[in-house]
Amino acid sequence: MSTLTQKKGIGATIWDYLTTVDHKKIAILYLISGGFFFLVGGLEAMLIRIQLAVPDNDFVSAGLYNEILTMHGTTMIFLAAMPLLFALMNAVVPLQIGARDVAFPFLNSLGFWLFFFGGIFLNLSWFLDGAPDAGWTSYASLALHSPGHGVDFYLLGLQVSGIGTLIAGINFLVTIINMRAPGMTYMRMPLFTWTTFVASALILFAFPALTVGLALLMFDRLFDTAFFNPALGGNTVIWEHLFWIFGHPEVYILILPAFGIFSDILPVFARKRLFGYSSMVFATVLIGFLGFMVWAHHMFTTGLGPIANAIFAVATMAIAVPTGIKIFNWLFTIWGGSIRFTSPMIWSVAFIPTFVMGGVTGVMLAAAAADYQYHDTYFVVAHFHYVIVGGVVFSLFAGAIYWWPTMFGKMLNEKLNIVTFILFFIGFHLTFFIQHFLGLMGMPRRVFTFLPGQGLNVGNAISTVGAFLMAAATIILLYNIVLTAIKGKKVGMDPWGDGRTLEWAIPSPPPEYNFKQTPLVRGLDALWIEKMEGNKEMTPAEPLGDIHMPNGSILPFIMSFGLFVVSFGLMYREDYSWGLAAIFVGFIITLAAMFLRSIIDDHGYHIHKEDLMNEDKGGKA
Amino acid sequence: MANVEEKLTAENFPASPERATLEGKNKFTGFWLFLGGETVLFASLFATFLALRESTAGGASTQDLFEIPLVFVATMLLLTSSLTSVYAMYHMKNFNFGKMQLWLIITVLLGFAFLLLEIYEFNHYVHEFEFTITSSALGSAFYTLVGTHGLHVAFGLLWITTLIVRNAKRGLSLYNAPKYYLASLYWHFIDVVWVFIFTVVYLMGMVG
Amino acid sequence: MANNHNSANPKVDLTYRRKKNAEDMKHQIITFSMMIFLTIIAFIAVGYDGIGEWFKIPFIITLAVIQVIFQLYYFMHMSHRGHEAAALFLFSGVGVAGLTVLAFMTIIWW
Amino acid sequence: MRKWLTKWRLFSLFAMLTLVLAGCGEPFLSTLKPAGEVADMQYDLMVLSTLIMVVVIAVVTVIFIYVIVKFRRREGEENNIPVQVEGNHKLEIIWTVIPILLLIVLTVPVVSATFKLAEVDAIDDENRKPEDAIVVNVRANLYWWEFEYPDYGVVTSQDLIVPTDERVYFNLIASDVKHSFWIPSAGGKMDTNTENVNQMWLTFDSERADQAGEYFYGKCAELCGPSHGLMDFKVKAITRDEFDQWISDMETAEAVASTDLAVQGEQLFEEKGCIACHAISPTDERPAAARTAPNLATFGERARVAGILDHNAENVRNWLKDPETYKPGNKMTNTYDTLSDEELDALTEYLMGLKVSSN
Ligand code: HEA
Ligand code: HEA
Ligand code: HEC
Ligand code: CUA
Ligand SMILES: [Cu+2]
Repeated sequence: MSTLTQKKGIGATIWDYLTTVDHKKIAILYLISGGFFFLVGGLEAMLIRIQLAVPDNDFVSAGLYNEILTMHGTTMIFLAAMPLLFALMNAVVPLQIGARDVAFPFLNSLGFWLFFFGGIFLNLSWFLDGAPDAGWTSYASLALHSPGHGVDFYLLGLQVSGIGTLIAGINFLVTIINMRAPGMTYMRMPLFTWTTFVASALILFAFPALTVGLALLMFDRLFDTAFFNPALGGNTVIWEHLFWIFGHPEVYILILPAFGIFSDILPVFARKRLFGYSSMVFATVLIGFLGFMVWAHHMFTTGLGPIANAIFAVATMAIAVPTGIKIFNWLFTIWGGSIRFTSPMIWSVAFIPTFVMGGVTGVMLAAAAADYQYHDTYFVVAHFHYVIVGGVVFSLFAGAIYWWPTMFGKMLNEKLNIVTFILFFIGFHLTFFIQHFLGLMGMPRRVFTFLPGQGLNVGNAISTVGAFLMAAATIILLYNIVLTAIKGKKVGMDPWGDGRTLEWAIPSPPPEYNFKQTPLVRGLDALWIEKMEGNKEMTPAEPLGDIHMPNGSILPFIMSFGLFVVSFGLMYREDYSWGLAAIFVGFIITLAAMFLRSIIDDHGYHIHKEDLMNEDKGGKA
Repeated sequence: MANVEEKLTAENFPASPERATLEGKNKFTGFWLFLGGETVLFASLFATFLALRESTAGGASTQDLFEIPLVFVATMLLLTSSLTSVYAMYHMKNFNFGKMQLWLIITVLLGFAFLLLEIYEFNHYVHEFEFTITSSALGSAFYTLVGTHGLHVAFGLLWITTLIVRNAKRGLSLYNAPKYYLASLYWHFIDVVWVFIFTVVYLMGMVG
Repeated sequence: MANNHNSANPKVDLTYRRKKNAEDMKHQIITFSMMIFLTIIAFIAVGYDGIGEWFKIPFIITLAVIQVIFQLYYFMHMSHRGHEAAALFLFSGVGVAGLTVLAFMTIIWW
Repeated sequence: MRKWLTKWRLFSLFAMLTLVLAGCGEPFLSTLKPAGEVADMQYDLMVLSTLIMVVVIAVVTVIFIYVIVKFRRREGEENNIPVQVEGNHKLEIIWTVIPILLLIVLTVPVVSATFKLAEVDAIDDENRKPEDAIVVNVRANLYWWEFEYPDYGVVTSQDLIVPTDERVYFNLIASDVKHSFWIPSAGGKMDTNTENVNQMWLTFDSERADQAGEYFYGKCAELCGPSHGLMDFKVKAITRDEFDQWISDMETAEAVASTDLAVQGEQLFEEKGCIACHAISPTDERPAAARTAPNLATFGERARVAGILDHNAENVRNWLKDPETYKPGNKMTNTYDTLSDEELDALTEYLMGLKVSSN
């Protein structure tokens, strides 16, 4: 069954990926599509910055600018950052807890394909009726007012990919609850697993609010309901609440796994265990918990009244405390350590002060009375790029480089990694630091141009220059990836040398069954413990035996495709005669695939003990 | 699991068949989590309804529309169907496949009756009061909330029916026991939601 | 991995379990009657004109909550072992749900 | 690597200082040049919070630099295994408690300011006298602003006129999609929702208004469509006496076309249907829903054409010829027949003559 070593034709490889339910391959699918969308979103960012480089610019038109801006935010958040995190989670979390796969391999694949088709659907808007143009927040009054089908693409695309995200979230939760190896108690889980767990819980409770919000807005646009139509008693503030009840937890869905990645990398390259492990876990849970009680800080100027504003202001500020705990724990993790500055480590340490700068502006924004000035200005834009780029994107760079061997069995070129870092880091601060001041100096966000004579020219020009540096950095990374794919050397087990957690206890990349024998975990940093006791590998928790594996299936792809068709049907229901038909056909495709799934028994297959023994040295009985 | 295929008898049938295999356990946990998510989904719809419950735009109000007898009958149907599905699970634990199927069929029939009643009700509102999903914000919120519940009922019926038919010939196993169990959990959850619907939407709507 | 066989002596096990299941079922029926009873009270309370709104609404909502607890703990067995994760996540969901409803009832007033 | 990092930090600090010293933005636009009680309050909060944040950043940065310099792996330390410290309760308590204290320092003024800024009861007070507490109804539209003075039955648009050194109260609403009403130097900001009236107040300090120049700039701060970025308005803060004078001018104003060309323009204004949307009397008594375009009674005295273009005949002409180029998606485009050059001249002449001021 050693399919990994076999050479396959291109068709067979594609089919393999279309039908795979293996978490490691799904991770690669997420990485590729998330990476692609990151480039698209980045390209859109570049267009934004070019347009804003000088006052009164007409590089893009006003309407087009709004489309670019909306698609930039939406793509980056939903189609780039989250899927890229999912890529790392899929690649690493099952390994970190010593599992052979996720709890629901089939659903894992379904989650991916739903995300994928949702993302494609959203981006097809560029070629069909124009992209959505109401901002990534798609506030109801403007979204209802927006002509054409742009906003419908947003609503349906996010609905489909949102279901995928929800499925992925549940899958990770169950995996972590039920599939941990013997001895892997909750308080021995690596922090990336912990943060995945909490982020998944946030997904579980936040996405339904988005689902409902999107559905209501879709009904209003496509079926003339009156949720947000004041003339019939509707109320657009409901959308704002629903969006932010989802939207605020969403930003923690992004940042918590990022925190987890850094918490895993820092100890490895400082060769020192994570300082204050239990308070790190506690802080993670607390951030997740508080994350649900602060959403109205995005609505300070909506007119909720001083009582609501004051409560939400105080609740928001409270989040600084657990986050601070994390920051100091990281600092004290590397304090007294023996730090090796590999590129993942450089990204990780650079993250600390950068994120603090973004976080503290968050607390400034939380000061409700002062936020009346900041709100909807470039100060906010600066805040969230500091936390998102300086936190999430840095973590993605760090994590991708760190786990590249786990995913592909090769190391990226360190020199090029460092060039990427330098360019990106400088570019990043150049772009966004100045935006704080632009905001304070009176520049609203989401403007397609600004007028000369308002003191905003220099700042914007600097900001644009910075963006080009980030683009250059990204291109070097792409070059690095290609180079590595062609020329990179294969690596063995524990390529960084100081691995502490279970993903480094098996070959990189791992065989399809991950662990020949489920490992026995004896404490936090399971591999490190064994290393310190002079053991080369983990003690197995079970005798070598047959390994049960799930079968691949094309059904997830088909189900998702069905919903893709439905989306077109819903949108074009009134424009084209085939619209209604598409709704039915799409639903039938999806339902038929679901039906097949439920009536065909799928017991999977087994990899036999003998084959495992033959594979190499063989396991211990 | 190797022992999924083993011949099952009442003796070796486990006490909690739904959680006897790892797959079963995963499904069980996953489904409960899903219900946690559904709670938020319905809460968002309830909250929207509550915010809009007086937005009649000059059309029919909840007091004009709702009548006690209809809601009462619907409630009784659904509550009873919850009990019948408990019976089904009782027989599952006793490894009595036939009775389990029977009680599930009764559950489906009750659920179906509920659904018919709901369709009648909506039809009534539309024709007697010109109260539609587009006539006012209240209408949108009402039909969306109650309709989403109705869709859940419909999906539940489809699910349970599929299970009944698919497994009719081959009996109970550790492979399908979790599926039955989840379907019954789902059915109870639908009932839980209904309890809030009849209280918050109908009864509160009648009070004013 | 997980072992399916619960006891060394299946026969004894079986009679014991049958009895326990039957007892469980009895509780379920009691629960059910309680639920029907609560429902009827709620309907009567609403139909009866003598009491004010200020009382009726909290009252029927309390009844609903009690009834739902019955459903969760008896019909859905949430009191049984192995439901820790289920309870944690369900109640977290209920927490978010409560916050949402509270917000929509208080800060959307116009 | 590390050296370079510290250098970068120095550089950014330096850059920040230069920026601060270079004067932060223009006094008519910048929140850092507050020009009234509200803006002052908010500015003070901004300064206080910035100070706290600078302290936080400084502490983190100092520890950070120390750590990455001191504990880097040097040559010969390849096999060094540092002590595996689990944690330290004392330290953990310190970095939990100190942030809490810092936040309390911040919370108290924030909460008090939040309530202070919400003191708008005066608006609906039955005994309110317009002399002490003036109310302006702001109505935001795609992409123009209407300002109604309900106490005087006067309507104007694009240019907001307010008295200095007293509280000015605002009722805010939008007629189409959500916008947001923001005068950075006077204080911000409140959304104009589509379903309800929001209320706020501002004050304009006379001295600092003078320093700012003739006008403060106002902005729309909520994405509202293609021309959101161009939905500017101007605020003219004048003394109470001047204000009263202006009001009385407005109350009695009547549009008179003085030159022949202007008379011609006046006629065209009716023939071409402009009058259907644009009122030319400040005492427009139609309901808000009927007022679908800026009131032009004071057009000749405006600071800008359509909120953005310099106010001169050339621009008025351009605007009338093709509004779409200047404000994409605006609601005037294509609502009237193409105008010939002569017609444009006449209309321009007429419009530029629309004034109310008596002096
Ligand atoms: C990863 C994403 C991410 C993260 C982690 C955060 C983190 C935080 N955010 Fe941010 N935020 C966004 C993404 C994020 N945000 C986005 C995308 C928007 C805009 C959405 C839109 O409108 O489009 C936004 C907008 C936004 C607003 C609304 C602004 C407005 O529109 O008017 C507010 C207001 O309160 C806010 C606050 C905060 C706070 C208090 C934190 C805190 O969690 C930060 C906590 C961290 C620290 C404070 C630093 C470390 C702490 C210490 C070193 C301890 C000592 C510190 C103190 C005592 C202060 N954010
Ligand atoms: C994960 C989230 C994320 C990320 C990573 C980014 C990354 C960037 N963002 Fe963005 N941004 C948002 C989320 C994000 N942003 C959101 C949510 C909004 C609000 C939207 C709204 O208001 O609705 C926003 C808004 C926003 C604005 C404000 C627009 C406005 O209000 O008018 C600006 C302006 O400078 C900006 C800039 C940038 C830049 C320069 C980057 C850079 O870091 C990007 C760096 C990446 C690259 C430069 C990639 C380079 C790509 C190539 C070189 C292409 C090569 C091509 C091929 C091979 C095909 N972003
Ligand atoms: C459908 C209604 C409509 C008609 C008809 C119309 N306009 Fe307008 N006009 C508007 C709107 C709306 C605006 C505001 C545009 C904006 O700023 O986005 C405007 C703006 C203007 C402005 C700039 C206003 C200012 O305050 O700076 C002038 C001048 C003007 N119109 C003149 C005219 C003339 C002259 C005509 C007739 C030839 C005309 N309008 C016909 C709707 C109309
Ligand atoms: Cu009006 Cu933006
Ligand atoms: Cu937030």
